[in-house]
Amino acid sequence: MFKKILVANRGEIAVRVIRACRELGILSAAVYSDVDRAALHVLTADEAYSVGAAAAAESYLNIEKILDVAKRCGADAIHPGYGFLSENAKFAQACAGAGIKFIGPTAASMEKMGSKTRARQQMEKAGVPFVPGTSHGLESVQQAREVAAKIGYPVMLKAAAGGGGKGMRLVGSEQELQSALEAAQSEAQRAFGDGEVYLEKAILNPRHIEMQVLADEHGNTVYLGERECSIQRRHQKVMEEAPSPLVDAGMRRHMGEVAVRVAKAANYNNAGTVEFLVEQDPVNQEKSFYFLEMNTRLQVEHPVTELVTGLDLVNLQIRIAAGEKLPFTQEDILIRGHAIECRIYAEDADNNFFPSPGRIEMLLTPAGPGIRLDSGVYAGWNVPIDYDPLLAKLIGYGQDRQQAISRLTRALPEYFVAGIKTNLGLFRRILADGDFQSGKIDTGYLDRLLEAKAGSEHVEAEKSTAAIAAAVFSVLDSTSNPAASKPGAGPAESSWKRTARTEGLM
Amino acid sequence: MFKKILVANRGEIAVRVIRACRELGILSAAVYSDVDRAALHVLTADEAYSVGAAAAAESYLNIEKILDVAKRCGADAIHPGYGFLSENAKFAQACAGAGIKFIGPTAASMEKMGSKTRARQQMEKAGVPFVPGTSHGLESVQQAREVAAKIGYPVMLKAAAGGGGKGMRLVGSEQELQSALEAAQSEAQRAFGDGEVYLEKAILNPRHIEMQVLADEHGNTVYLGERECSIQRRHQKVMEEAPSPLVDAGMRRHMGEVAVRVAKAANYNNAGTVEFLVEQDPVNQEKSFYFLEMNTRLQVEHPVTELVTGLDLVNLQIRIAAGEKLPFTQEDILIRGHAIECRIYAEDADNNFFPSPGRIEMLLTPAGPGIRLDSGVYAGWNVPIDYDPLLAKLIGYGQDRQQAISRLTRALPEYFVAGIKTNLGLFRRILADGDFQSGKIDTGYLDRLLEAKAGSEHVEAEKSTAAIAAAVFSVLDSTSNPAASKPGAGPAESSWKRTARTEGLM
Amino acid sequence: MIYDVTIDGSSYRLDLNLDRATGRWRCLVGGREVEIDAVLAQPEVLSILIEGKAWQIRRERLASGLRIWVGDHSYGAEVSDPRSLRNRKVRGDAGKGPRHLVAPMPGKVVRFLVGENSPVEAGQGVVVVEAMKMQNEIKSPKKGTVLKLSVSEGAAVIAGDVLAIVE
Amino acid sequence: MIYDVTIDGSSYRLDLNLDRATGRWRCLVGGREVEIDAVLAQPEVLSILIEGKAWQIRRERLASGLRIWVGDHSYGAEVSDPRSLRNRKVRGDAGKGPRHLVAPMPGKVVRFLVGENSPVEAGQGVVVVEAMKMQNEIKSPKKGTVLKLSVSEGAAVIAGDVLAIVE
Repeated sequence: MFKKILVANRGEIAVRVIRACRELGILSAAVYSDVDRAALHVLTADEAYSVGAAAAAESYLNIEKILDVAKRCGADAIHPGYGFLSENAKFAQACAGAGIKFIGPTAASMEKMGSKTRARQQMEKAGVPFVPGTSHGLESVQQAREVAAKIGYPVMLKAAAGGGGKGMRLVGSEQELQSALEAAQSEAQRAFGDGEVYLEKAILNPRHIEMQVLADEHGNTVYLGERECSIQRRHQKVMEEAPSPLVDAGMRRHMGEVAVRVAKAANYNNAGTVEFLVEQDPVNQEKSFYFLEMNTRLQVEHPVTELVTGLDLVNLQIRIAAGEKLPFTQEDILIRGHAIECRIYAEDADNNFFPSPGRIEMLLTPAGPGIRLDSGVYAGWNVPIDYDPLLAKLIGYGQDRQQAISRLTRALPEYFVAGIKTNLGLFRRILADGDFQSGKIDTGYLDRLLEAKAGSEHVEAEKSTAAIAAAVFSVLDSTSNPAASKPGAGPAESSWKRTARTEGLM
Repeated sequence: MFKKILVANRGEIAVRVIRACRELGILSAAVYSDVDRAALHVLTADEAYSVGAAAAAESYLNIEKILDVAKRCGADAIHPGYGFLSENAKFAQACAGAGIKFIGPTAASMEKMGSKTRARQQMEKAGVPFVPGTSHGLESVQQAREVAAKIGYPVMLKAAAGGGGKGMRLVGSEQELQSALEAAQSEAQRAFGDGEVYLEKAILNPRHIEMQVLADEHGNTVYLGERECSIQRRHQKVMEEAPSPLVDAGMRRHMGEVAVRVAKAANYNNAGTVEFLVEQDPVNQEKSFYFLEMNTRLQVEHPVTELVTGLDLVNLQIRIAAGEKLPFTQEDILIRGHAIECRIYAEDADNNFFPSPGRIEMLLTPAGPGIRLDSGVYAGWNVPIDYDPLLAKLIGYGQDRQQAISRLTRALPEYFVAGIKTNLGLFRRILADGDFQSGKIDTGYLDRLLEAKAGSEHVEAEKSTAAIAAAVFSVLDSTSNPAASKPGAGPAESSWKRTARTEGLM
Repeated sequence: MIYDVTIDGSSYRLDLNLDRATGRWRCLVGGREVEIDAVLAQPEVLSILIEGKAWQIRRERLASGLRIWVGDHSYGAEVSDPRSLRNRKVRGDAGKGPRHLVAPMPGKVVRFLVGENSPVEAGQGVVVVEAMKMQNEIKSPKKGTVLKLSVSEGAAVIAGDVLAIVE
Repeated sequence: MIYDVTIDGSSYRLDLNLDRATGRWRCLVGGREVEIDAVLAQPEVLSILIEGKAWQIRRERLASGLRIWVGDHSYGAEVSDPRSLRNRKVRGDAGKGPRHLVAPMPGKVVRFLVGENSPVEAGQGVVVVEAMKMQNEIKSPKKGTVLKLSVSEGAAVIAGDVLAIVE
């Protein structure tokens, strides 16, 4: 087993990996940029090393600096988390070259899956269903017209190197095709340095369902069930669950077997996720699924799979990378209960979801039965503007989907973040929504919900209570010894109260 | 289903029940004594009512006041938690009389199990194995001598109404019998108002293993697996786990079936626990178990069963009391993984385990994969001297026992309580102990561990680190603007720093 | 002591008194007596009982003012004591006159979507600010003309910086 | 700046300086330079890096003095700046002279186990104090004679109250 693992990431996932290391008795080394010196992952690790300026390119994305730290501190493995360098085949290659184990698949597997067209070619060979279209970059408008005519409009143009909706265009008719293709190609060239664009049939508002796989280095590959990830905004997942309300045992087995075939086609090892688009025929309710892409890393939403399988994916990633065999077979894996994850972002859900960095003035966190919180922040932490806005993941587990929903609904009011805005209020709305509760979700669901006018949740009793409370706070502020001799009374006077008084607010 | 449940308890269990109510969409009403006005259960409930002075007899044990509140606020059910009125048959009777559902067994079942001798008589009829001895109170020293001679010394004298080690005497030989019997009888009379004492074979340092049962009001009774509760100090449980390292599938089934028989013999419904003493023959390793008593309420340690079964016992208690049928059969119940609970007490483990009430100045709580925290306190709360010292329960879940241990070991340093003493350090010691790790525990285990000299865990690196840190704190204290412009820097100056400076500490 | 409190636009007049010796409160809302009890659990966390109902109330102080949190709902609050000499802010009537587009968070100005003196529709994007790996379009609050672009592309801005003026 | 620090009885002399402009620390322990970096994460929580090792240190202030927590281990700490005029407390030599038995926590005196002028062994129970539903025996720290029982049975006591004196 490894002696020391360098965690090449930050935020909640770095904390998650550090915890897994500690549980395995492995030392953990954190890296941090200038603005992250006091970040939670630095406070949690056994060792911590500076890797430079705030801009990710100069720190968390800087292969040379990170490898240099790994060598200096004597790490024998690197866990990349998700994002940053986690899907960078060059980094995986560089680790191998430095004799440091990269905890993830080989560079060769990553490359096979890194280009969407190359992945489609692999899948074609392996007989895996994917959305009808081309498996090579489009060579001309003429070729695009021919393919589109064959598969029928609407079609989707996609960048081979794509991600995050860039270089992507929905084309409704032949007239739009040429300008859409040119725009997609130039956007892809700008965003990825690669203008390759292919075409596939557009599936409108499909479900996005993905299958977790695990493969050891001895040829054993298993699937751990699916995750429903259809609740998205701007192609970014917001809420995920396992199992999917749509998938039954038969479909799970079928998708799982396809996912294992995908992994084997890529000689895949370690944890990976095969993403599918799923559409359900509105008439006969028949469900079809198509290979979309493979994510060659741990996913943000891995906890929902952990809760329903009882397994620890990061623990298993490390053990697989250390050469261990999978400690179970497909038959041993059992899905029990239901888990739902809320991604808590620092963003202002009431104001265009603008990012909301800044200092967390106060933090109260939920707990109790069925509640797991994977957080990367603490009270007093200054959330920097330089990285993605994920603060924490709140995961609810229950005996069934309904209990998972009610536990999250119970936990949300226990969660309180002061000083910056979060999207906590959005989850209350989703959890209370009838379509969500009956599992009627697809990738268009969240936009439709947000367009609908939010019901006035502000009941009169709460408003008059808020009025009384606001006045009570004022009375207590003006007391030098607030609620003296009362149990649980707070400390004498906080600094902002003094400030407030000076400013005439009281 | 009920509309409003009055929670006749305080501390973590009151919070636990309130959360269960909220998840079921049921309003919760808390009660509080004078010192508990700002307690967490009051902050968490939908409604809260004062029931009097700090002394439990005047508040939480006052049947009349509690029923009066229940009627006034329109509660249609009462959850008693554990302790206080939870096993009080008179209270259950009074609730029934007032037309308010008592969430627990009937008064008649409680009475059947309330006296240990009466329970033994029931078990005799039901053919349940119990420790050899008398099933009726001893009538004379002569009778005691005859029985003791027949079953062989050492024997144990026990109060029929007993609990907490009171009215209990270990007798090693006939010479000690008379004075021990007289002492036990008078102690039982003083403690319980009932001098009845019986005699059974003494099992030295047995294991204490209990079986959770659930019975609905339609004749369905199931068992949910066992809990190992052998780690005790002064007959008080400190750490529990599920499953027991000793119990295999066959023994579990056997004990479970006996427990169901016990419950049926008492016409039991709702959640209950059948306690067994288990001894293992040191030569042939054969295991025998004996009925000890039945606890007619929810147990403190119920979360370990919840984690390995995936069920919510409080939720099920409420649904059973509302007349629902059990939503599963014995065959549906599946034990997966391993869970261990640490009872976090306000006591000074380094100083005779003296209680340590007072104000919690700071509280940091653990989280992440496999960690559940059921807490009844918060930073700023003043832990009163009037009630038992349980602050919270930290529960670790893992794929297997080893992972549960390593997750707790990982979580303990994340947990920090300042201002009062706790027994957190004790768990580090137990979790690191070889005998504990290999499952060699019995009711004498913890005393033996505490007698052994604690190894010096204070390594030199930590001491010099502490020295540097102490000085760094002093430097930062003396800065009016500590670590200015540093990310995550704390607020300007806390009140105790001003105080400290005034007192010349800096 | 009289307090005038505004909660999300609704006004309440409260007469609130704490007897510090007994810890008892006396509370009139709009002249009607309401039975309350309140203690501070943590510096910004209040436990308040109003005629039996238990509420855990949290207060958040933002640059933009007070927010009172009731469970997971929050309300903008203004508290004023009528004896106070301080005048309440008079809110500008939205929609008329030149309006400032301000950065809602710190970030980097990526590009302007319209030029100076160009006409804009209400809701049309004027400038893109990048923060936390996201590109955020700051939109015009009204139909009109972009009078001025106040910062240059590539500039780092902090929350509240004026980005453009729309007339 | 020189600090003399005592950690659970071990003494350390530190020369510690913070350059407030750069946030850089200079630290000598017993004359040897040690590379450190430190920032306050929360008011009593310090993140300190010592030659690569990362530590999260928490400070607890008790009536009995400072405790420094390194993970889940805690250490009694005394910090003094030699330029300070304040003299350090001279510790009484344990074992000699009359000793006070004090209540380790608030509670109620249930009963005395020995009378005044009775002989006691070291470790023998002298008085039982009830708190948090538990009866706690306060034991004699030394062999000797109970000079005085300072409170009466049934009395409520607070932490630090003298219960008895043993000579």
